[in-house]
Amino acid sequence: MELLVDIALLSMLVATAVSLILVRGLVASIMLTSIYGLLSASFFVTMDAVDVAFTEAAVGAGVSPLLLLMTVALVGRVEQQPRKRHIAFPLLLVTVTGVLLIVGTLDMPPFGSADAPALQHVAPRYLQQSGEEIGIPNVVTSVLASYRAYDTLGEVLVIFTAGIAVILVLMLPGRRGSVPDDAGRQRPRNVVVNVVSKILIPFMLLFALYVQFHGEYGPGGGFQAGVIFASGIILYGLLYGLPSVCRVIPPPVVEALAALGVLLYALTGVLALLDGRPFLDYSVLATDPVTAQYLGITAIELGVGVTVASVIITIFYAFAAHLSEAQR
Amino acid sequence: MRYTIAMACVLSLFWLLNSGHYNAAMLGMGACSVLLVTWIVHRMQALDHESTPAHLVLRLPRYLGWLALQVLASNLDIVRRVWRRETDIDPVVARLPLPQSSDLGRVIYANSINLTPGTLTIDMGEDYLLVHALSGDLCDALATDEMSARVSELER
Amino acid sequence: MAGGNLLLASLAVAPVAIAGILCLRNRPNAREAVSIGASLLLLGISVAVYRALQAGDSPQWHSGELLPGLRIALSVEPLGALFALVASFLWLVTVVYAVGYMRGHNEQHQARFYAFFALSIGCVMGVAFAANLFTLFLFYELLSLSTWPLVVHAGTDEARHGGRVYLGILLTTSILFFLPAIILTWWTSGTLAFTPGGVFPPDVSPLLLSVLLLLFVFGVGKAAIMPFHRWLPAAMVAPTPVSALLHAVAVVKAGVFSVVKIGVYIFGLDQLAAVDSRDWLLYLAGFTLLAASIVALRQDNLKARLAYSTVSQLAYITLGVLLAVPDGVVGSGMHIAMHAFGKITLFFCAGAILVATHKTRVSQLGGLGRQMPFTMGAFLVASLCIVGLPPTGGTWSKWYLMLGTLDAGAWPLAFALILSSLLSIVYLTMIPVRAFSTFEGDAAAVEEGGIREAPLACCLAIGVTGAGCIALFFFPQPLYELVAGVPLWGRR
Amino acid sequence: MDIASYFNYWIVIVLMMLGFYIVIARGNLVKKLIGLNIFQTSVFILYISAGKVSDGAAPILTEGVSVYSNPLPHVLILTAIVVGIATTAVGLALVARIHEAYGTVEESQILEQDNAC
Amino acid sequence: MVLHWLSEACLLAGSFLLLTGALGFLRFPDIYARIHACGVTETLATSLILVALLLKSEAALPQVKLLFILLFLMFSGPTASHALAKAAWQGGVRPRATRDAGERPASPAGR
Amino acid sequence: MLTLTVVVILAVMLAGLARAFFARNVYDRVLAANLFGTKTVLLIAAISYLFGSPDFLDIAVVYALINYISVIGVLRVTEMRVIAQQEDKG
Amino acid sequence: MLSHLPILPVLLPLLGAPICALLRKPVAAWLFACTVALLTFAAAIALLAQTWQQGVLSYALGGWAAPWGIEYRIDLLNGLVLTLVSGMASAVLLGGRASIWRETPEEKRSLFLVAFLLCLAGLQGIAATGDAFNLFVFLEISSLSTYALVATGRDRRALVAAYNYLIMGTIGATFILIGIGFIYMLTGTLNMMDLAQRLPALTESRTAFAGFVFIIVGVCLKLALFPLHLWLPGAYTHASSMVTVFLAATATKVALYVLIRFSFSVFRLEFSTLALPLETVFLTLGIVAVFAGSLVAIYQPDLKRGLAYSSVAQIGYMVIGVGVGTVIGLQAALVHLFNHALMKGALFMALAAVVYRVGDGKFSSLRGIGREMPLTCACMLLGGLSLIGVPGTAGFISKWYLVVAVADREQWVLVALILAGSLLTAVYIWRLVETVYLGVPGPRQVPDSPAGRAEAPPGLLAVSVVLALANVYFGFDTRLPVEAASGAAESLFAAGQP
Repeated sequence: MELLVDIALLSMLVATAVSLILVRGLVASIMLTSIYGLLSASFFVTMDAVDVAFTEAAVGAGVSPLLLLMTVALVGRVEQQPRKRHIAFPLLLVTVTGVLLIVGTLDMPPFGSADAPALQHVAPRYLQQSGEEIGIPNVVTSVLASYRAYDTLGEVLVIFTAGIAVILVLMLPGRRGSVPDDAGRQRPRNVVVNVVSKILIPFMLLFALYVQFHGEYGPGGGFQAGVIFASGIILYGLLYGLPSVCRVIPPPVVEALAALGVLLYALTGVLALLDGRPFLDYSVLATDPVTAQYLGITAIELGVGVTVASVIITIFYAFAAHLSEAQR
Repeated sequence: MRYTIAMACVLSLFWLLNSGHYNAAMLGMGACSVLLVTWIVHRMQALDHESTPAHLVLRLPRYLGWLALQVLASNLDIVRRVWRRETDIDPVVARLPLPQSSDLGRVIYANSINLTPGTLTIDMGEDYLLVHALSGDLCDALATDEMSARVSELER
Repeated sequence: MAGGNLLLASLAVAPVAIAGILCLRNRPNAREAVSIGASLLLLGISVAVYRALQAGDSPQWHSGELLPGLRIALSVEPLGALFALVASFLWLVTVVYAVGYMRGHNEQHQARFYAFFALSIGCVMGVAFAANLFTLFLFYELLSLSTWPLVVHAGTDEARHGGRVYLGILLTTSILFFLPAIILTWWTSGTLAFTPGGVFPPDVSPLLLSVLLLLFVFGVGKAAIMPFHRWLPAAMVAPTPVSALLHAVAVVKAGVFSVVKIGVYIFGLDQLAAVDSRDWLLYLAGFTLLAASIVALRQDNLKARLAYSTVSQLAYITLGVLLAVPDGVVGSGMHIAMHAFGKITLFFCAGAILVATHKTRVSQLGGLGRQMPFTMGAFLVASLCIVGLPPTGGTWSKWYLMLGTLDAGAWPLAFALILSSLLSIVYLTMIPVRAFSTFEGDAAAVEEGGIREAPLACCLAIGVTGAGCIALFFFPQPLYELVAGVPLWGRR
Repeated sequence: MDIASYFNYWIVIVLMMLGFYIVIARGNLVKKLIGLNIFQTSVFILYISAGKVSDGAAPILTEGVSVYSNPLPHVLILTAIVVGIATTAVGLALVARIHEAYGTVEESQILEQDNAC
Repeated sequence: MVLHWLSEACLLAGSFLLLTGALGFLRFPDIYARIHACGVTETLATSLILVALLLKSEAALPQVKLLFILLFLMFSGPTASHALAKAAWQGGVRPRATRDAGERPASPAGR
Repeated sequence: MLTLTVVVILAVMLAGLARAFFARNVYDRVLAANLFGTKTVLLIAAISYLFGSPDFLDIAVVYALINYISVIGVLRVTEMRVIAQQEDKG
Repeated sequence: MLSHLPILPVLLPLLGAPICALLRKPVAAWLFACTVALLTFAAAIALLAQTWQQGVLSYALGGWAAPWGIEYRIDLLNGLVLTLVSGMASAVLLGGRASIWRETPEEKRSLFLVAFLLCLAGLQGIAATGDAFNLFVFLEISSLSTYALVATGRDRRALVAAYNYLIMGTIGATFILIGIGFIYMLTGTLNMMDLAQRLPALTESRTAFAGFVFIIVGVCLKLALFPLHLWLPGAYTHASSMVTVFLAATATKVALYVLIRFSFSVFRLEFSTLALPLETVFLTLGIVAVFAGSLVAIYQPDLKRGLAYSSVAQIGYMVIGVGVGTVIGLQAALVHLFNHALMKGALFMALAAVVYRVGDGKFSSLRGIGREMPLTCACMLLGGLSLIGVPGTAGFISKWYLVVAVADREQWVLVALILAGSLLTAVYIWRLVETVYLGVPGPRQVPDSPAGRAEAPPGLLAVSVVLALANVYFGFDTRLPVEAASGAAESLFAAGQP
């Protein structure tokens, strides 16, 4: 059964990708991308990668199509028919890459084998000892936030960088002049959607926080929480307009929060330095090692969540401001 | 204030039901989360009778029960239409009056129409609903105003 | 160590002078005073070094390692001392001349001119005192670069083009041939130090040595062996003092000096004699000296004619070394000095003519002897020196070169030398002769009035170098002693 | 060699090739980014496939379960997903500005405009 | 036991409805009609399947979560349909209606 | 029976995909994506029971939320600038 | 604090960036960024000194031992790269204020500095880490910030350049990711040392081969090795001046470091050469890069673009050094890595000063600028001479080692080609020199540039002079780069022996 689901999902992924090549409309492409995201997330679920599925759902099917759409709204949605495009070279390049990839798979451990080297060396320790060492059931979170916490710090920094980069490129409302105020324009009021969303948004936000704090026990964690939280805010922004959402959470505050999230993470690590232990060693936080791990993980996950949410909101602000400016 | 408390309560309930971990730390974080969300929602100026329709709680189940039956019935109808050899549809677009005064009532009405397969609100004006129905009789059924009346009653 | 400091001081003079010149760039008198002072100082240092060498002392200095086994090292050996003496003495003379010339000619950017002039001489000192090939290469390259601004001094398109050819050929040869040759040498022998008797171990493959010799001789583009001689005429776009000092003394002599040093201290005469490619190079040098003479014959532009003459004379020197016999080396060493005095005088004269009459072509010079008797007299003396006729110093160097060819048994080359000298009589000596004798067509030029010599400073310089040519005929002994020590140096 | 045991990987490879093709063959800047997205997502699928263990459970420690899938690829891919969205966001911001500056997001037209001046 | 069979029945019915919806989705002629077809699956089929799952699970927590999913979908599904229809309408897509708003007065309100 | 359900869901997804590809206008595609989203929610819920790990339901919740947000987002954005229709007709 | 030295060169900018983002006033942000960069530099120097004395330093992040946690492993090679990168960053920040202020609008300045610090943190992270995946993460940090920095250029083409860089860079990074995935699947570990121990057993594995190829191709994309260099000229040309200085001096260097690290440390050399005819590939591509880059550089009407192509060529030299596959070859590559940073730093810095005055870097605008800005142009000249490889400059030292390395393998044709390559360099540098010193100045567009002698602002000028003098200094006192490089090269080879 697993295999069947597997094959079905993979085939659909291929079909989606092929359609993406054939389709010319950008909105159509974006819809297909979002479908691709959903499909791959489902695939991740069947592969037991729940945390990844969680993230891919939020990102691949949520945020990234949204960003794409906002861009397309700016730039027009028709992809032009290429006049004379040489496809021979790309085809060659792709073929070479493909052949190399296939060569690469030839000596790979067979799919699903339990005695693959990857499962023999480093991973077993995570599975067997993280329970004692870290004390939380979700091994992915243990690895993410403790064994390889430094990678995750890098990840937070990546997303922070993206935020800074987007602001640098597009500028935020409030940085370039004042917040665009489109109160004067009559926007079509969409009663049904607005009212329903108003009811749903608090639950989304709270659910995001739930995901934030239950990452140790089940799928989820700071990153997923941040994305969902930001999505809730973005929904509000989409429905009520940029000025309203900027009133709720002013752009400078989001920007500062993004930095503070990173700092929260990094300073949690620096605490260990002060005690002479290696960076990101949580054992300074409490006398009992397991409690210390728990505290440390909670703290850094919070940092991740804050940064991710703020950066995504920031990016939304930047795009939305650009969009409303372009419309004028 | 009333709405704020109501919202906080609902959110707390949501947290407690979802969480499954009831130690002090978790509950503390839950409390913080609820407060934070409530505060943000407050800033959104979204705390009103629309977002926390506590006043409907008593009358709602009855309406929902009725609605469920409607949904079931119209579902069967659609199923029949779909599986016919020639898809048996005869779409119409119609304007229905919108007697409800509050936004909430209108929304409930509109969404009830949407929930019921075969009918779909396309647009909502000040005093009318633009409805698309798969066939004239479905539209006529709506036009009998039973649903509208029930929603208005709910609203009262 | 005191000697070492002396060597360092010889390098330091130039930067100090440059700093002074640049600081005083808006005050011509002070600026030129600094130039002259610096050249006096440098001459003093050279003499001091020479005295030290005479006294049996060998001053040395070296830096830390730049590359494994490679340092910047300075030392003195007879040839270097000779070269340093000649160069620093002629610098002094040239600076004096330049003062007159540049003022007389109203040249622009004089401060820049003097600064780079000083820099070039600094580099020449570095070349002269280099104790290893690496140091030599360093200063050799710097010399190319620091003379470029002098060559393109005029800033015209023509000057730029000349500059490009100049630098293009010099850089190409040095990077493509000289540098790999150095690296190869270092790679095979493990050292680059100038060692009496050569550095190569006896078991080096002959092919490698052949290739190396080719690379070295062609790589030292400044020695102007054909086909890499084009830069020399191209560089004649420079102001005359530049041509005089650099293309009679500093640059070209740095080239042949390098060839001599490489022949004597890298290969060693014995090993050099055994290298297969030497024969080819000998004949190439022979060809160059003949061909350049013939080309010179056909040049109407005075400076171009002098330039080709230089090409020809440089080939003499290269040839002398390649003969790989002591007499040849002595001839080469002496010719470095003799040719320097002779050629610089010729250039001075050409410059003087330019300043005084704005004439640049040989065909215009008929009858000029009346107008500029002193200049043309000096011209005659100097051309005799180049040709190698008494009573000038050139006689001796040509004599030893002839001896060398005979010693090496290279009859055809001896013949070539003689033929070339005869040719040079035609293309050089005929100029003053024509200037003094009055032909029909030239009479008009003469009418215009009496003696109109170049500025005093120019004449002074011409007088000094012209006198030098003659003096070297009568007192060649110190020079000979110095040069004769070259093949034997270090074996004591 | 068991074909079926590699089927998964080969499909993933096809996906990667398709994504890669879109990136390099398409001239629309937005479409390129979409292709990039597909390409990256396919790599994620490769990693996750490699971490799967037959009959394994999701790596959340549970009583009575002993076989888990490999958690490490999951961790890595979580990070990689973040990197992907970050890149997409920056890329889209650039596209927006490019449109502002050039009035088009077609590579060929941009090239024309650049060459014109 | 009863619960089990009940849940199986729900699943069967739900699956059937899903198929129906998909078929309608494919066969119906225009966007509005297709939204109706989706509506089928959205509401009843989803509810049926989720209820079936709810019946299958023993623990309380999953049940709560299923309930929440159901609730969310009940809220969001119709709203999304509506929003879509409205967007299509505003975008100028007109249904292939045989009777065009004839029953009720006034012309179809555009914008 | 659960298996059957999963198969059906997959089939429906395939239908959605086909529609998304062959659609003649943007809204059809949005509809397809929406359909896809809700089906994914069901699929994950079903799978989590099929594979016996009901913990995954959180993911389904997220899907339900995200799907709604993105559909609304899509519509708002398409609305924001009633983008020209050429793509549909062409 | 001494025991934490390995982490500090990364941690400082990493912490500094978010703090800098909180500072709203550009001047405050600049002061802060300078402080951070200088501290980083100091830490890197201290670290280098420590590795010199103690050999390899290992630092277990989070307290988790190596294969399970992430490890920082600093040897001479890392130390050298860390010092170089942080040193250049300090120089750019300290001296570049005027240029940044001129070329960046007021409201973007502090963000620019944040992005700069992030880029620094990313590059330092790449250079310090001992974990393959961690390398990928920091690679992305540096790349993303670089895209943004490039996009801040004033010209609209900067946007396109940044976009192209983004696409190519991401493809490269994704390739690296694929490669890391393959080798992870084979070995089960991500730690470089651990990988190095496990990979020799897998020489036969086609998966390891594919992983290796993917990593190398990905890194070469980042490295802009011909023919994967297409992003580089645009990015360097249109980015704002200080970004160009920093990128040219550091980014490709770090990529080269990664190349060396992977092909010598992670995959041992035997593996690398067995898997691919690396020697042939690198030598061929390197020499082609040298010629293609130089030839194109000669014909550029814009100096900045010309120098960008020159970077492509110089990367070719470094890759040749790597491709020779001997200790001395590697040493040559590393020495050139260090020296090239100095040369290009000096050249681009001086160019930035000129651009500050005349508005752009076109040759037509540079005519005769040597008289107006003698010091700046002298710096440019020194940098150029060093680039040519004139003796007495740092460039000569690297050329020397390179030729010796190639001569050691008795590949004489290659020797000739390498030297001919420097001639091409001489051509475009001399074009610059002629333009600057002999050209007749045309009318200037920049309104506030005073006529006559007008040197660049003191900061820019000072840094240019320092960098130019460094070119001369390291042409004579070669101990630092040469000894560090030889130590690093030897240890890389020693590690390669079974």
